[in-house]
Amino acid sequence: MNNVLGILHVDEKTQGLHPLTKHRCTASVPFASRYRMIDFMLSSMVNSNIQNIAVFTTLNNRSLLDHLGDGKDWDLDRKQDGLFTFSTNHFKESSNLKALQSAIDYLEKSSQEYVLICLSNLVTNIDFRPLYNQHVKSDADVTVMCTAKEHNDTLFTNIEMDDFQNIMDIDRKQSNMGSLDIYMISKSKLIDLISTHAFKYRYIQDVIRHNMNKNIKVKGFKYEGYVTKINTIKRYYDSSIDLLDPTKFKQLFKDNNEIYTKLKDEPPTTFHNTSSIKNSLIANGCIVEGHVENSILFRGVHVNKGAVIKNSIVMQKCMIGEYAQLDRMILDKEVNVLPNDRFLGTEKKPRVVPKKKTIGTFVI
Amino acid sequence: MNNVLGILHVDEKTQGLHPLTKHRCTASVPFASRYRMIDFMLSSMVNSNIQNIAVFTTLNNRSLLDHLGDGKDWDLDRKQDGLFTFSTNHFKESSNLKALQSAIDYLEKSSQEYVLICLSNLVTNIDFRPLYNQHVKSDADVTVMCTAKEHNDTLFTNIEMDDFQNIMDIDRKQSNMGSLDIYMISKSKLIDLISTHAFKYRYIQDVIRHNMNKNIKVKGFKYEGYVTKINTIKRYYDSSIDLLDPTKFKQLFKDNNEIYTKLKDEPPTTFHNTSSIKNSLIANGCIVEGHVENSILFRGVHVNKGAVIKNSIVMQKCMIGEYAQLDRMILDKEVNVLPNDRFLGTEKKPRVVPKKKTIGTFVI
Amino acid sequence: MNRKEMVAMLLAGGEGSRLGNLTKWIAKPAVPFGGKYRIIDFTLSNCSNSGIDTVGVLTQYQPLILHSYLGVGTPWDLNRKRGGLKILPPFVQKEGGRWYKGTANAIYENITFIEQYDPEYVLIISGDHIYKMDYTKMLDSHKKNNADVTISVTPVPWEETSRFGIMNTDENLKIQEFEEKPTNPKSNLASMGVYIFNWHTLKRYLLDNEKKTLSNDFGKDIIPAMLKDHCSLQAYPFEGYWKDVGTIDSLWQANLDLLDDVGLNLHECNWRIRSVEPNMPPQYIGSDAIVRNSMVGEGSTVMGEINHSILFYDVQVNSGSLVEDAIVMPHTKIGKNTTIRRCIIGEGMIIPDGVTIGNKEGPIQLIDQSTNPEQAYNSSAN
Amino acid sequence: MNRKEMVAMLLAGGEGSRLGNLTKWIAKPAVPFGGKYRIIDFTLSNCSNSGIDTVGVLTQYQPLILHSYLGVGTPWDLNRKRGGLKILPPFVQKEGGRWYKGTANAIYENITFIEQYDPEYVLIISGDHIYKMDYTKMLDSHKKNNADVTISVTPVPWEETSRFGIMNTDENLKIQEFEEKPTNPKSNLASMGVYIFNWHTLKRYLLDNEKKTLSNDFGKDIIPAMLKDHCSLQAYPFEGYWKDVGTIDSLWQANLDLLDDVGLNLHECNWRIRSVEPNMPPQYIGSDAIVRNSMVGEGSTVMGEINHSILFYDVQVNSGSLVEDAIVMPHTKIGKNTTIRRCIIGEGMIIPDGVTIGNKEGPIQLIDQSTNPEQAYNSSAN
Repeated sequence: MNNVLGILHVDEKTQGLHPLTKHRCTASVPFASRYRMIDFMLSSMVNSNIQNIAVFTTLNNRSLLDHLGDGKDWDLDRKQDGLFTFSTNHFKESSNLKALQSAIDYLEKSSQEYVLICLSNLVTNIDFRPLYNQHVKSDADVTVMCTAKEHNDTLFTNIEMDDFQNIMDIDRKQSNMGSLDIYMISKSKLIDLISTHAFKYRYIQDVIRHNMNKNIKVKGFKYEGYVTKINTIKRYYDSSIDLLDPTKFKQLFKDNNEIYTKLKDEPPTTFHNTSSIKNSLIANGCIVEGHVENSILFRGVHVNKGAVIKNSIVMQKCMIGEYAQLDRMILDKEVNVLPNDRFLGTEKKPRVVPKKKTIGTFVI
Repeated sequence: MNNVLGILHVDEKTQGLHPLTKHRCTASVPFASRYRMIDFMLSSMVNSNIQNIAVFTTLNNRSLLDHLGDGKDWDLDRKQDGLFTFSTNHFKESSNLKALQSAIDYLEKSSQEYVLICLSNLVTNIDFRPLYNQHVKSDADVTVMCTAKEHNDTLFTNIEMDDFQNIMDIDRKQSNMGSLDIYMISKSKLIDLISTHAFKYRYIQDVIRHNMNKNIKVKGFKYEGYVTKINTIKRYYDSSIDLLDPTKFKQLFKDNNEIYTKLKDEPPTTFHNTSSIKNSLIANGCIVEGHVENSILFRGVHVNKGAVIKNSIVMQKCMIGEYAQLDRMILDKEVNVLPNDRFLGTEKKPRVVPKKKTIGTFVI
Repeated sequence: MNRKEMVAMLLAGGEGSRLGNLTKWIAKPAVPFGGKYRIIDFTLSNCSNSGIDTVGVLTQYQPLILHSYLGVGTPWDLNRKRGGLKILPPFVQKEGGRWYKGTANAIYENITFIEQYDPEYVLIISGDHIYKMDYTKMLDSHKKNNADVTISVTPVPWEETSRFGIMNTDENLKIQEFEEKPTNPKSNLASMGVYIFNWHTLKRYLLDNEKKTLSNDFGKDIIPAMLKDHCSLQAYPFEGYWKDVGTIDSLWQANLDLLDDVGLNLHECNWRIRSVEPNMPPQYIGSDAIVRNSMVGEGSTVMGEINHSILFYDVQVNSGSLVEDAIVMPHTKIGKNTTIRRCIIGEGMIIPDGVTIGNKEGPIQLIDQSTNPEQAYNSSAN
Repeated sequence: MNRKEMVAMLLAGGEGSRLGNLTKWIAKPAVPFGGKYRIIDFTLSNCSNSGIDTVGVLTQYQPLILHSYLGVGTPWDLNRKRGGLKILPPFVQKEGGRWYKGTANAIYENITFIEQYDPEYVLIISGDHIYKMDYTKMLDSHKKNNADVTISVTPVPWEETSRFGIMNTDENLKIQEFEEKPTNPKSNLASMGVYIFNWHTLKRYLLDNEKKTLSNDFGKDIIPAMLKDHCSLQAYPFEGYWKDVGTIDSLWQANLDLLDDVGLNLHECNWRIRSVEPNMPPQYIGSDAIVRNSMVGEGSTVMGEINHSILFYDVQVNSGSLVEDAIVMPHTKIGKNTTIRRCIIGEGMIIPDGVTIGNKEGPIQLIDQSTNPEQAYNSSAN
C-alpha cells in the first residue's frame, strides 16, 4: 500500500453537529473518550500502510492542526512522504474538486500510483488493502467502497451494484447498499478528471456519478465491518453510547489495528472510596468520587462526591460539582457544573452544553 | 530569561517586497543563502534562552508554517512552552492589538512574568538578556530597544532619549536614535494595556506612544550591534550584498549565537573543473560549472558551464543554463534561465524574476 | 553556549536483585510503577521540571527495554539540540572494554562526556527512587553554603535506619559523619542518593579513587574520603514523599501510597510525571463491577471487584473476581471468580478462573512467568 | 502488526584499527566522510530508502559520538513507532556481562531483540562501507532463489582479491566455495559483507556456533558451516559503486571518488544520503580564491586555492595556501601560504602559516592531534 496516496477531505456540513462544531471542524470533534473524529480514518490509512497522507481542511482548523501536529502520533512525521495539511478557501465554498485542483502539484510530485480519497467523517477501523487489491486486479477506473444499509436509510448515498461489482446507479433509487464516499482511483486518472472537470463540477462525487456510464468505469467494494457516519447531535450521541456495547467496541478497537490519537500525559484514573461506576468508558486522568453509569468520560474529568452522571458524554476537563445530577447530557470541554443542580436531556434530544460554560445555580 | 515570553509579530506591509511576497509573508522570504527572514529574530530569542515563543501570522502563511514546522530546528518542540503560531484575520486588518487580544488566554496561562514583543522583520543577532536585566532593575513599564541612525533616516521610528534612558518623545521630531519596535514589558501590564486600549487603538506602538507621559513609563535600551530592516526590494538587495563584507557577515553570524533554520538534506556544493568563483556566499547542494562573482547562491542552484553570474541573488533550485549571463538580478526559487541569454538589472533597481518562471529565448 | 551550569548523571545500571524475577529481563529503573509509569520516570521528570536539560543515563544491566523506552528523551522534553538525554552504556576503548564497577566508577568512565559541557556542578541521582523534587532549590542551597558536595537527606523511621546511609550533622546541617547501614544510629537522617558536587572537586576524587580502591562507590569511597579531607559536606533536608523501591514489599507499598494520600499525588499539574504513553482505548467498567479506592489505566476492562489496588493499562478482570491490595501490571488477564490479595502480578500473566492468590498477612507475593502455579494458586489454603 | 518481514542488523562495533588515530576516540562507522557525512550514513540511508524500518545497530567500541549521532534515527526517517532504529550495545545479564566476541556473536547476543519482530528474514550489513544499494531487490532475488542465505558480491580487481572474502559460484550464482583472503583466487567476486538470511536458519547456526567455536564470525564460522551442510547459498551480483574504507588510503580514495564521476554521486535526488545536519552559515569564497573540481561544505571560508579536494563544513583556508588531492575534516583552520597535498587532515586541526604537508606520491598521510608537527610539516622536504 506504499503505492497509495491517501486524501482525507474533511466534511464541512457541520450544522448538524452544532454547537460542538462552533470552534472546530467536524474532524476534530472529540469522540469515544479520548479520540477526535479524524483519528479513525487517519489510523485506518496508517494501518493499511498508506504513508503519504494529505488532509484537506477548512479555515476553522486551528483545533485540528493542533491535534495533528507534525503527525508524530500517527507515525507520519517523515522526511519522505508523511502527513500534509492543506487549508483552502475553495473548500469553504464546499467544492472539493477545487480543493484537489489547488493541490495538483503535490499529487503530481508524489511517487504513488494510486489515490484513496475519503470524503466523510466516518467512525470505523477499515483495512483498505482488500479494496486496493480488488481495484488493481479489476479494469475499473474507480472503485467505491460501500456498506449494507436499510433500504430507506439516507445516511449513505444509495448505490446499486450488480453481482460483478459493477456500479449500475448512484443516488437515484433506494437501495440496500450505501456509498461510504471512499474512492480508489489511479493517480493519473484522478489528475485527468480534475483537469477536465474542475470548471464544470463542484464535487468529485458528481464527476464520477455523471460520467460513470460514459468514460469512467466504476466498480464497488463492499465493506463488511463496523462503520458509522456522524452528522447530527443525535447520531453523535447514539454512536457514542453504542460503544458501551462490547461487541461494537471490539469491532472499532480491533487488537491489531490500533486507533492513534494525540497523546497527553495523564495519570491513570483514580477512583475514590465513595465512587460507584457501571457500564462506562473512561479515559485517563479522571478523578471519580461520585456515581457514573452508562456514560463516557473523557480525559481529566473530575466527578465530585455525591454527583450522579447517567447516560451522558462528558468531555475533557469538565468539573462536576458535588451532588450535581446529569442525565442524557453532552458536556463539551471544560464545562463547570456547579453543585447540587440537576440537568436532563431527553432520549430524542440529548442536551449539549457548549465549551467552557458554567451551569447551575450559585448558592451562597 | 525563562521568565520571558517572546512574541514575534510578522510585519505585513509587504508591498515593498513584491513580487517576493506574492506567495509568502515577509517573514518567510529567503535571505542570506540558506535562511528565511524570521530565522534571525527567532534565533535571537532562542539564544537569549526565551523558551516560550508565539508567532503571529497572517493568512498568507503556508510557506511560513511549513518552514517552522513543530519548531524542532529551533529547539522549540517542547511539551511545556515551545513554539506557538497564531493565524489571525485581525492581523490582516493590520491591528496587532486585536491580534494580541485574541491570544489573551495564551498570555494569561503562560508561566512567564515578562513579555518581549518584536514587531518587525529585522535581520540581526541580538542577545536580549541585557535588555531584560535593565528592564527588571528599572522602574519602567516598557523598555524599547533602539539603534543609532542617521538623523533623517526614516527606516526606524524617531526616538528621543535622555541620558537616563528615559524616552522623551516618539515619532515627532528627527533624531539620531531609532526604535527597533522591540518592547520589554511585564505581562500583567501588557494584559492591562490590551484590555484597556484594544477598542481605541489599532497598534500597541500607538498605545505606548500616546500614553507614555500619562500612565506608562517608557525607557530605552540602545543596541550597539548589527541590525537592518528589510522593507523594499532595494534594501533586500543591498542588505544581501552587504553580507559579502566579512565584517558584517561576522556580526550577523557570531560564533556563539547560531542562527537556526529549517534543515534540509543537501550534499556539500560541488565545483567542477570549469568553475570559477569569487567573493560569494554559497549554500549546500549547488553544482557550479560556470562563473560566479559577488553573488549569493541558495541551496541546490545549478550553474551550468559558461554561465556567468555577477552581483546577483539566486534562490533555491534555480537552474542557470549554459552561457547565460546575469547581473544585478534577484531570482526567486526554481527559476529556470535558458542558455545563452543575458539578463541585467541596475544598481538602483535590481530586477526580480518571480518563482518558477522560465526566462530566456528557446533556440531550436 | 555549549556550557551547562549543571549536568545530571542518572545511575540506572543496577540489577535490583532484591526485586527477584521482576528484574530478570529488565533493569530496575524500567520496572513498571503507578499504573502507567516506570520507576525512572520520576527522576527524569524531576530533571525536566527542574529545568535541567542535560542528563547522562548510565546503563549496564539488561538495558534493551530501558534504552528503547528512553530514546532521546522526547517524553520528558529532554530531546534537546544541546545536551538533552544521552544513554551511556559501558564501552570498549583502545585499551579494551571495562564494565562499570560501581557508582563512582560509572561516572569516572564518563568524564569525557561530562567535560564536553564544562559544568560547574554535577547532580548525581539514581533511577531507583520514587519522589518529586525540585533540584534547583537544592542547587541554591549548595551555592549558598559554599559546599563541595550537598547531599539530600530525609528522616526515616528509627527502626529502619539500618537499611540506609545515615548522616550525622551539626546544627548548621554540616555533615560530620557518615554511617553506612549503622546498627546504633546517631541520627535518622538518611541519604536519598541525591548529590550535588562541584565538578572540579568530584573529578579530583574520582581520579584519585580510581587508583586506590576496588569498590568505586560514592557511599563507600568518595564521601568518606571527602570527610577525611575535611571538605565541606552539606546536608539538604528534603520534605516530601521519598521511597526507595528496592524490594517487592517497598515497591508494593509505594504503589499503594498513591491511593492513600500520604504525599504522592500524580494528578498535580504543576509537577507532572511524564512517561512514554502506551496509547490504549478507554477503559471499560462493566455493569456489575465495583471499583473503589483504586487506580485503573486505559485499555483495561473491569467486570469484577477492585478494591485498594493499582491496575495498569490493558488489564482484564473478569466477573466474580476480587482484586484487593494488589498491583496488576500491564497486559494481564484475570479469569472469573478468582481472588487476588496483597500481591504484585507481573506483566502479561494469565491467571485462570476460580483460583485464590495471596495471603492476608506476611510478605508480599510476586506472581510472574516463573511462579509455580500449584504453589502460588493454593497459597490461600495456608 | 508488530511483525516485520525483514529486520536489519547493522554491525557498527568495529575498532577500525587500520584507520589509526582517526578511530582513537570514535568508532569507524562515525568517521566523517564526503564533506558532511559519516560512513554509517550510507548504510542507514540505504535501509531507509529500501523501505526497511527496523534497524538494530550493534555498537561496542568508543560509541559516545556514534550513539549521540544516531539518537533514535530521526535524520534517516527511522524514528518509527514500531521498529525504527535501536542501538544495541553489549550488556550485563543475571549471569554477568559479555562483550561481543565477533560479528556472529553480536547477533547471537541480540536474538531477543530480533525475535520481538518475528521476522522472516534478517539483513546483516556493516557500517564500514560506502555504496548505494536497494536491499529490496536483493530480497526479491533471495526469495526467487529460495536460498538460505544470499550474499551480495561485487567484482574486485584480481590483484586485490587477497584483501577480500572471495565467492566461487556455479553458473546459477550458487556459492560453491568461500575463500577468506585467498592467495590463488578462483574468482574475483568479493563478498560485500551484506547478507540476507532466513531467520530461522540463521538462528539455528548462531545457537550451534556459539557452543562450538571461539571466533563467532560470519565469514570464518557461519558461512563455512552452512556450506559444509549443503545449505543453499546464493550470490547476488551488485552493480554499482562499492568501497570498503578500512584503511587511510581507501578512505582518501573513496572521498575523492566523489569528484571523479566513478559512480558515486551525492546529488542524486532519488537515493538521498541523509545525515545529521550541522547547521552552519553559508560558505564564503573570497575574491582571490580558486576552487576547482572540489566539494566544499557550509560554514567554510576559502581564501586560497583548492584543487581536487574535499573540504568539510567549518573549514578555513587562508590566502596564499594550496589544498590539492586532500580531505580536510570539520573545524580545521589552515594558515596562510601553506601547501597541503595528498593527505587527510583530521577534525579541529590548526595548521600554521607557511608549512608544507604531504608527498606527491607514496602512502597517504593522516594529520591529526597526535601527529608530530616537526616530522609532518617538513615531509615535503623528503
